[in-house]
Amino acid sequence: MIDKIKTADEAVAVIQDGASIMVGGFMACGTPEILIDALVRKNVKNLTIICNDAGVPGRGVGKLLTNGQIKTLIASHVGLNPEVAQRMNTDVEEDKLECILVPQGTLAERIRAGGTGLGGFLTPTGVGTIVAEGKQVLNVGGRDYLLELPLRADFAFIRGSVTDKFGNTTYNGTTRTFNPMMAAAADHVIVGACKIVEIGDIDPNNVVTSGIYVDSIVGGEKQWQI
Amino acid sequence: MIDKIKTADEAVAVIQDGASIMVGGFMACGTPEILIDALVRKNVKNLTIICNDAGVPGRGVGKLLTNGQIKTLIASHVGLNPEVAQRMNTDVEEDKLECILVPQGTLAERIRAGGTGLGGFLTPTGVGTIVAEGKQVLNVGGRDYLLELPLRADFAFIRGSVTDKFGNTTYNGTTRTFNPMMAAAADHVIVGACKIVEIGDIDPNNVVTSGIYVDSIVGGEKQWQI
Amino acid sequence: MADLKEIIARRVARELKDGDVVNLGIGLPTMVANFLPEGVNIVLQSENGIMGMGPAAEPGKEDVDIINAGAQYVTVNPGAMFFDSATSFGIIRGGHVDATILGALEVDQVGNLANWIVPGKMVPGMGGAMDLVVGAKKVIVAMLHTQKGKHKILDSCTLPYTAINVVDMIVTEMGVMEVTPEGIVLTEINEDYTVEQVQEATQCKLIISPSLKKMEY
Amino acid sequence: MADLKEIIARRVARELKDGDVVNLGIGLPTMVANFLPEGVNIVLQSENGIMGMGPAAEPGKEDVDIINAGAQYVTVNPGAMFFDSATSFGIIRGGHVDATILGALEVDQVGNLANWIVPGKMVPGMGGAMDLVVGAKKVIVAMLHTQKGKHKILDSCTLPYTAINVVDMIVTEMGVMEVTPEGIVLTEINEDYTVEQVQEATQCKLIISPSLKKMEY
Repeated sequence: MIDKIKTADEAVAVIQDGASIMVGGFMACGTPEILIDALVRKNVKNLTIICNDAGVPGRGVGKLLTNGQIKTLIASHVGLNPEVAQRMNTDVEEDKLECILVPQGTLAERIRAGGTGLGGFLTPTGVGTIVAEGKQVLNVGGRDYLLELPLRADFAFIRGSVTDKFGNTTYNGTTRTFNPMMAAAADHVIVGACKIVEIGDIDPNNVVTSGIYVDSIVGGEKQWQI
Repeated sequence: MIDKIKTADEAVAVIQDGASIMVGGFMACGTPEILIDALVRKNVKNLTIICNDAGVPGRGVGKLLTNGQIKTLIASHVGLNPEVAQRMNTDVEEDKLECILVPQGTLAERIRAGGTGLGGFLTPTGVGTIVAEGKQVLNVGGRDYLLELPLRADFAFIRGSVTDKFGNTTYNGTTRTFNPMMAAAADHVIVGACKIVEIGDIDPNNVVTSGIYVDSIVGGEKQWQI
Repeated sequence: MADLKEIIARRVARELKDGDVVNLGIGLPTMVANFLPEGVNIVLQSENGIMGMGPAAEPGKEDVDIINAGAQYVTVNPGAMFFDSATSFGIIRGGHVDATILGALEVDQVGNLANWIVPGKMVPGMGGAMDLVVGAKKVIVAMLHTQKGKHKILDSCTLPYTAINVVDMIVTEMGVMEVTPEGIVLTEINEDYTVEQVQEATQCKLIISPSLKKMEY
Repeated sequence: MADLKEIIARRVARELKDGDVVNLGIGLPTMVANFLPEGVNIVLQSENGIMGMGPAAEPGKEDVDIINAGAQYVTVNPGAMFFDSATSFGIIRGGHVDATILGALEVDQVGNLANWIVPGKMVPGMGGAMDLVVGAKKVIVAMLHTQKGKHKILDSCTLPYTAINVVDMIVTEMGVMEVTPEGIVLTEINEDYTVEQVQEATQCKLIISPSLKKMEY
């Protein structure tokens, strides 16, 4: 069997400047810090980050922002990280952050569509708002819907609470968030796992993310210390 | 708290002639026989049944077919129940079965769309085939997709392996199939459960179907005897 | 100020029925859970992935893997369920949330809602609000009637919409209003105010319900 | 006849790589799992909700909650996962299945496939076939070259399509063919047959690969 276990630095070695990366988690709860830290060390630039939010300074994708690695951020909410506003309003062109806001449910569903081979979906969310700008509106059964398109990325950073050596993964509590959809929607998937177990140790009824999606597994992810 | 526990006959008492019912399972594995049996006793007619298949004579929705209760069957595969052909070709107009075939992945996704408030989705499945007849074709990113519409029903029959008294449900093995999507896509949801447990007995990480969808819970569902 | 907000939260709480699935916005709406009538138990949904959310975690007893949509450490009740964000918004968009309670910058007489872009401030993002107000069965706006004397209940919203034609009910410290096809109907009034005062604090013309009641809270 | 089918299954098995996620159709394709080369372990997907399906269950040891898409009692391997049908077809449609192997009534030179409506017979339904052939990275048709002397590899399918432009490879008892933009290329031939015999058994004009090899199985 293919050995997927790597160190964090080995796992992120494949990531180059300009890559697009999906990062799981919600306000960094469910974000694999061990992979973010390795990406900060590697210091690749001009990244497109797809994440629910901008994390927090010093936590989650917030670290990438502080380190000036993000060119474009696709997120649903960035208000809890004050660095976003600074980066968006900077006069230094090369430090400037582009921020694309997507309704949270639409973001989750676009990523799901990207991973499941759908060409798009019709959602009532955003109809009549600036979110509808430039989008096709279709009327089904007398109701207007926006056609929203799938979203994929080169890489996904997934945080597993328990991951077996094949990559089968479970998530504890609210760490699940965007992780399961992102694991299916990226060309190369890296799991930062709190606990790595043997194949067969997770009940097949309880696996949330199949190991078939997973390219690398990095152990040693820690729970956040308050 | 609202008491959802009922007998099978009490639970199906709300179902009238002409109702549409989603029935979980795949070749009857994952179909709640206890609810099917009660529906046979109630003997309501002209039902629209939405199910992956036609079950087997004497098992699953096959029992409803034998009892002449189904007017329209929406399914992906009916070849393993020879009664379907007989019913479709009968000269007795009132016994005649209408059978609408939907690709299995499209059927699952249409039910998911019905339960999640999507107005439809774009799938590559069926493009260029008779499945595409009468459907809108949209080109996204240079590829053709069919616009498929959501599917809902008046009732859903769900088979739970373990269900708590709120209705939170887990499924064992391949009994899961269409059950989770159907539980969200019907106005009134009845669970036939193999085992009923107290609220709090199922790990919140492992619940598959939320009790918020569930109107009635019927205990006593048995495993199939070979 | 705290008293006015509590009045609003208390009145909104009376709107909820036993067993309702409810999503509470950050701030004032969160207070609603503290004032539920006797015998009314609701199921709180948190859009980051909880059904059956409980109270905030006690300091020192936090489970760092369990937060609410406001990034606070919370507990879960027996019978809770955790799920991913696509499932969460499937529940929301699919009409399985009975009520969503949230604040507003502006509401207008056809039920348009503006609550995500504050003029002159950085745009924080809509988060889950656009999905919530489109998907929930009942949308209740809970807010102070005016903002520093400035109208918030308008003929037409001036700020970018969160969603159009979605607000069902507005609860303020002055009263309870329902959005109907004919316009906004004042159905209950706080006895501390007169109908004239409520109208004066409202830009659009209020329809006064023939059965106008005292606002109980 | 069994021998011919085994030849086909054996050759198809050599097409699979270690770690491949594979969906096997009912009948001949199911036999492929028995002939995997040394060191090649594949992950079998069953569209009714299994990743990591194992062999058929031994009589008397069936778990009645675990069947495959052909309604047979099966086992699962360590590291397996069960999922619902929407997830299952998300995996399939999303391109996460490396190969799907299935039979055909007709295949034509642009890779159109017909395998779900038999003339004069009751239409059993497409089941998961339409999704599988559209979604899988590689579609391998495994079948006898002709049906009672009747051509099955055609200029154009005469039966209703399962899907258009999807077949990548055809393996029969006579040889291995790849569907290319130029047409169907015979890349390997079973030494029991001549090129002329293969062409005769094929309605469309075959392109004979300049590097035509002996079919190993």
